[in-house]
Amino acid sequence: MRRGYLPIALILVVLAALPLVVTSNVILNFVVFVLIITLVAQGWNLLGGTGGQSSFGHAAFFGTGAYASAILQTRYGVNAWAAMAAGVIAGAVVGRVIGYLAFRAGLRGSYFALVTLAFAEVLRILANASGFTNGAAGLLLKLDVGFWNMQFSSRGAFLWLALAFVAAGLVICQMIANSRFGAQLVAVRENEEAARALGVDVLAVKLRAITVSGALTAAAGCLYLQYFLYIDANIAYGLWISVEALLAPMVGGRGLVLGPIIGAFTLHGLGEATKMFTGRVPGIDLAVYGAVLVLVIAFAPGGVLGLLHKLRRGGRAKGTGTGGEGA
Amino acid sequence: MLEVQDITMRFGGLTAVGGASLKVVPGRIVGLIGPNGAGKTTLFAIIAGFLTPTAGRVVLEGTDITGRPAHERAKLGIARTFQIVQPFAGLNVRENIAVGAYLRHAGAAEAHARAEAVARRLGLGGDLDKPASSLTVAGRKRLELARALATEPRLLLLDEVLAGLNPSEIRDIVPVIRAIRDEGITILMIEHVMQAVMNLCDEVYVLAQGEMIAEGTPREVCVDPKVIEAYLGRGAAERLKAEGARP
Amino acid sequence: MLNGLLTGAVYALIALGLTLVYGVLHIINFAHGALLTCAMFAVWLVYTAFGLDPYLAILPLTLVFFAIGYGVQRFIIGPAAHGDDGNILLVTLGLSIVIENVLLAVFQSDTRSLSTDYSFQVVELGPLLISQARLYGFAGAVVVSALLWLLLARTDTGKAIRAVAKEKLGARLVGINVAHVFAVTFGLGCATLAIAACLLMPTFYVNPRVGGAFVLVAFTIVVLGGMGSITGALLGGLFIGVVESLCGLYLGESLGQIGIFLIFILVLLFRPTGLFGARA
Amino acid sequence: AEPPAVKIGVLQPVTGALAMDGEFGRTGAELAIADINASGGIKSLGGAKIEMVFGDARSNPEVGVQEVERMQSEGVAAVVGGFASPICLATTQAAARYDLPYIVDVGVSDQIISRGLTNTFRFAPGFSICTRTAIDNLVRINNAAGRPAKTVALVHEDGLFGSGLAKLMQTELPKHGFEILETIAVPTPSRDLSNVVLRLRSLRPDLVIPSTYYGETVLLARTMQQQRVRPKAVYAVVNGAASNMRFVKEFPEAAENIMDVNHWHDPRNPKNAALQKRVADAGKQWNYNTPLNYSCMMLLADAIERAASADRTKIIEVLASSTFSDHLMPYGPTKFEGGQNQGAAPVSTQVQKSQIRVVYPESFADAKPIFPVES
Amino acid sequence: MTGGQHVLEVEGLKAGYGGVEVLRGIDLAVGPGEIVAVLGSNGVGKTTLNKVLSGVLPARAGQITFEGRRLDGVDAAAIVEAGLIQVPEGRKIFPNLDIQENLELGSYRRARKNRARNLERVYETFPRLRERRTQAAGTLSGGEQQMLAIGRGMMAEPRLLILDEPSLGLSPLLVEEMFTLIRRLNADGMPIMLVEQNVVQSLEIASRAYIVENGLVTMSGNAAEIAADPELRRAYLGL
Ligand SMILES: Nc1ncnc2c1ncn2[C@@H]1O[C@H](COP(=O)(O)OP(=O)(O)OP(=O)(O)O)[C@@H](O)[C@H]1O
Ligand SMILES: Nc1ncnc2c1ncn2[C@@H]1O[C@H](COP(=O)(O)OP(=O)(O)OP(=O)(O)O)[C@@H](O)[C@H]1O
Ligand SMILES: CC(C)C[C@H](N)C(=O)O
Ligand SMILES: [Mg+2]
Ligand SMILES: [Mg+2]
Repeated sequence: MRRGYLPIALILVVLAALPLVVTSNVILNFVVFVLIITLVAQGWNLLGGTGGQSSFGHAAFFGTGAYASAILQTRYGVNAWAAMAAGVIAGAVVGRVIGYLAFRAGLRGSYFALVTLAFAEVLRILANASGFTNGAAGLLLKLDVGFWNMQFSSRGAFLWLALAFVAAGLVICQMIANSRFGAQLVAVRENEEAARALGVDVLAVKLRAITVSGALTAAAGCLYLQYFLYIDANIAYGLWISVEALLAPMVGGRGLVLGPIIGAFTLHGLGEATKMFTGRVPGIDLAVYGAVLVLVIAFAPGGVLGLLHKLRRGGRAKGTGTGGEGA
Repeated sequence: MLEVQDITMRFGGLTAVGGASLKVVPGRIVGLIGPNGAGKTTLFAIIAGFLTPTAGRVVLEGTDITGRPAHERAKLGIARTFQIVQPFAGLNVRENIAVGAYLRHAGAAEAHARAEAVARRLGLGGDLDKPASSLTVAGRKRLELARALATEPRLLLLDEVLAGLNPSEIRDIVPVIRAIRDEGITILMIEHVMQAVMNLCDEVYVLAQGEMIAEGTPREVCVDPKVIEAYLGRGAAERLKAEGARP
Repeated sequence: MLNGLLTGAVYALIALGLTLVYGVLHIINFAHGALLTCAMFAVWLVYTAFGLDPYLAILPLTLVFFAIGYGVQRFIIGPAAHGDDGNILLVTLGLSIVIENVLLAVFQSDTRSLSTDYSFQVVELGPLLISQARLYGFAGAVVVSALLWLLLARTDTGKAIRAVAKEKLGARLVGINVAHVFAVTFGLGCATLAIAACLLMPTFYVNPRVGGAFVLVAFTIVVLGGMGSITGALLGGLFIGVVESLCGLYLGESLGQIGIFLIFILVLLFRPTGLFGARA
Repeated sequence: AEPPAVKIGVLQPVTGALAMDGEFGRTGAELAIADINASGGIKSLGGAKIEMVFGDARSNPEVGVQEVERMQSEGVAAVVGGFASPICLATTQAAARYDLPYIVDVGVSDQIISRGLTNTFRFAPGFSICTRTAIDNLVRINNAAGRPAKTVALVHEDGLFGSGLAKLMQTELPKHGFEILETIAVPTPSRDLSNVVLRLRSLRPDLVIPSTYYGETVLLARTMQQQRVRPKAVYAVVNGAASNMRFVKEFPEAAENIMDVNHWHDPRNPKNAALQKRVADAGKQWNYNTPLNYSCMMLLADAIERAASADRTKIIEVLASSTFSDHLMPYGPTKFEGGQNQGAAPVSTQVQKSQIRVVYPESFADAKPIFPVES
Repeated sequence: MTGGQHVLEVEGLKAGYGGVEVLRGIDLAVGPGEIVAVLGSNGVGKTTLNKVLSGVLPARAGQITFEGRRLDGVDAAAIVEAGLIQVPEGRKIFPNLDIQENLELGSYRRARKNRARNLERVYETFPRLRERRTQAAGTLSGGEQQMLAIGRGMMAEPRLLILDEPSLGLSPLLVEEMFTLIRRLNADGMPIMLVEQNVVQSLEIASRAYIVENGLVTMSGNAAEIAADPELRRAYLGL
């Protein structure tokens, strides 16, 4: 069963062709950034969307990936690619540790969300204060373009790199979705008690999910570092990235493999679009953006993918909402 | 097969189960009946590993499994259904059952094939692609049973799976349960539908206020005055006697 | 220590509204901080425009913010979210972006504060100088929690609020208008924010992003206190206030923030339903 | 025909956490462009007007980079602004890909100019100049008053500037006979500083050195007033509020006599008074960012004028050798070395009778320092 | 029964979920003082009918008249106010509230004045509930929850009580008591619409019955007659 790979391939081909047809660095830069966000969001989606363990602290993984890679490069002269691999592993480890503590204590729902947030905040404060991470001054990578340094003179090349990671993320997530692990993860999301009764080792499943999730998100942190060459505690461990991480899948379609990428492009596309209206008064464009976001949710409650799905089936019968009625 | 020894379960000050014991012989269908709030569901939760008893032991085929987590017990072959059904509401029927099937089949294709087979057997074949949340109460009960069965258990704990079915539907499902037993799966069932208990069970335990007040064949138990007083009531006892008189 | 209690009281006040909304809507209300900012601007505005003293503004602003909250939930969040928790989160996030940036557009980005004659007054307690405004804040928090607690425990509306949190269909079947109850809850949440803003403004400042400073800590309090628990929020607020103050003392103000989060993590790891966790 | 306008990118964070500062900066740049155009544009280009391409960095580096890309695509000849160090670090590098000249206004991190980016010029003093000046000025002022201050408490924001400053002060001040009683880092935003003030009350330092942003300074000053903590001087360094008129107006009592080492305009330059009036007339606030960005824009216009071209390499060349002196700041003529304007330095200001006065160095001062403050 | 005297009258009622039409034109009526049993296999739409009657699911066509007043399209709160009270399938009690609070909310919109009296009446009917007055409803056993759900319905002094499978999960003794209770409530003049799987006992106490199949009423009439119908005995009693 090769379920779900066709749309993935289509999207990847379109994005990969972009640098060949588009010369505008505005667009390429935009796409690179959105791809990085997509990768963060993919990490979140596996745990929060598929597994139902909504984290509010994915910055912990993003930042760990970025910091680990940056420290290895600046302090120990490690090659960028190797540093990235280490960053990804560090993200996975932090994921596992946080997961072990939180899940073993049986934290769920908002309790879990806020504990992850607390972990991210602790890491942020530590990174901001510790000499090892160069404190508040942050870490700056030497600008030294070259393949071995994972720095590219063309935006297009970096786009391909980021795309390769997103592609890997998509394939991993799709493989999980089609597997036993995926089914068990969804079961845990839907009803832990029932899952346990069916022999699902709930703790183990959650731990696996948070580990992979941490690794994916950490990879995004490494990409961010390689692209902007600078991180500090507020960038790497800041609340903003935790919010980006959950926003994209929720707008795109929670728990769906394509949710993060669709959501990230929708959100940031909207952001760019509203900027075009910008009057002289600062804030108006963002206010419009916020309002549009609310409208999008009002009209696409199941995320963009949910809406597409509904439109495709649309016409057959008008649905009668039974809003709010629990099952 | 299963031995429950002197189980006590307290919730705060309330003793839900107080020193109850029972024994399930392999290959049998054993009934567990008793008034509402007697502690039957609580006892099931203890056997399946969802609650840790305040005192007592659960022994499966000679090994003490009291401290084992629920998922390990499932692996060992204990499957339970929930009285208040617990479907994976966001998934369809096929996916619901597949979660159970995955316990012994790692591959997606096999697990799904297995799930479909179980579904058909329980009359859910036509609902495979329906979301579980759209099933009726009876449909959900069947789904509970299907999921449990998909784990290929050796001991099946059924908590009121017949509740909510009308007599003819009960008549339809009774042979299914019997067939499950005939495959070699031992069954322990909680049930208030007495016709079914009479029809199905080889042996019945009666729990009242957390204690076992009677055990024996269905027929013996039904005439036990203690049981009539605590559980059956005069009317039901009469009815059963009347029905029992018929072949 | 004492100081921590006084600060904690204000946190508690902000957390109260949050815990209420959180307990019923089960969701992290991202707009809470933005609404607090709104309320603080309102206090500033009525003071500078009409010279209305912040303490006198409590009553009118509470009513106004109840109405605002009611309307926001009834006509924006409710319809837009379709009853889905994830969507509520997104809608409140969208709202917070709107509110913050509209405030930015209207009031511009600079920080404003107001200075009343009692802003600097203190009560002398031996060697201690205790700010009067902060004492009022403390009293306010205690009174508001008591009132809210009574409301939830004793009135039908309060019971309806709690009922709706867990069983919507059942609620509709006893004749509870779920959308209305949600809106009332949200309105109450906003009303407590208005009170918090009135009690804060004599000693604090306001700019379009100021609410953000309190939100995170309010969330930790809500969770520590047990979601939806009024007494939990009050005690949690005081507890966090003290923790913050002690950690600030020993670790320094900046690193001291770690204390809050570490305590938070530790408490949850050992008592997953929160420090003052209500019934499971 | 009208010669084609020269487009200049102005990058400021006017939304998000740094919105207040971004707005100050934007005002300055806009006024400068208005003045340049009103006085006939770039004469060597036949009176070409300057057209502003504004970019809101939204207080974060990623958006800043995206805005620089947009500016590039719109064909700007140079970029002015940045404000915060993280934004400057990311955006100067993005601009460097296109050899796009970039004049940094504030961005204090020394890393901004130490990376060898040839397109990057910082007009204002960076971290090391600011801190060195702060220490020098303090020592001099204290010596001049007969060394009344011996003990010091540092209260600093926990970011790049505050933490760096604190570290430096801890090694430098003792060499000059000061004793540091306590170093307190505070987060931005802080909700409450009474703990800090209580600590100060029990330590009784001669000097309190706060290096914090606006909100925290407001809290600190208010709480100190309330708790009756009255040190011999409050000697702020690159403080967000101590040289901000709104603060002085809203809390005249708490603000009185606070000193600050900060970017500030040259009070002796009459153009400033005029500019300040225009800002006030427009209903806007005045802060150091305003004259600073005004000056940066003027510096750039001068470079374009002299290059007689909107060509980037030429502008960069000319900027590198610029000796521009027609600015509003208390600096000499510009002299860039490795991208840093060597003539730039902060000055010491003090709030006196609800006015912000420059009190040191004498060459720019319009008042004498009140030190120590009588209490 | 003749038209005008009906407490509840349903004509041509259609409703469903999404693309599926579950009720395809239901006609039925409940007269004053009646117990009307609504029977049918699983999934034919009995619960759906109740949801529409209570206003929690919109009707797509047809009319509902309750005590002379049109109730289709009216919101759930107004229906409760009118006195049409449902004890839903699956109990739907408030798990986080204690027993007493659950009962009190039963009179949220109706009969609030008589709350104390009605509370006493419920406790008398179900002494078990009195014992556990302050236990959180969510921790009650299945049967205890069912008692609570009925008690909550009684608190509103229904003008018509709809019971959706009230005997579900009750011990035979309690089922017996339940039917006795239904009869007693009815004896006080309360009309009751009873949806049940327990066909035998339902028909014993009902005055009339409807058989629903496939979203339509396929048989209706006097309970005794229906009970004797061979077709029905085969289909629903398994005899
Ligand atoms: N978590 C709990 N906390 C407090 N009391 C509990 C809890 N769980 C169960 N009980 C109580 O324990 C007793 C036994 O409950 P249990 O669910 O086992 O009964 P049961 O025999 O299955 O009844 P039924 O036939 O009605 O389902 C009940 O009185 C119930 O209220
Ligand atoms: N929320 C829902 N969404 C979609 N379909 C639903 C939903 N609820 C019920 N259905 C479908 O509507 C049909 C009728 O269901 P309903 O619950 O009314 O049956 P019922 O007669 O009450 O059955 P039971 O005796 O099992 O309670 C069923 O086929 C069911 O699958
Ligand atoms: C002290 C502040 C004005 C420094 C500024 N935030 C920067 O990083 O450049
Ligand atoms: Mg039970
Ligand atoms: Mg039903």
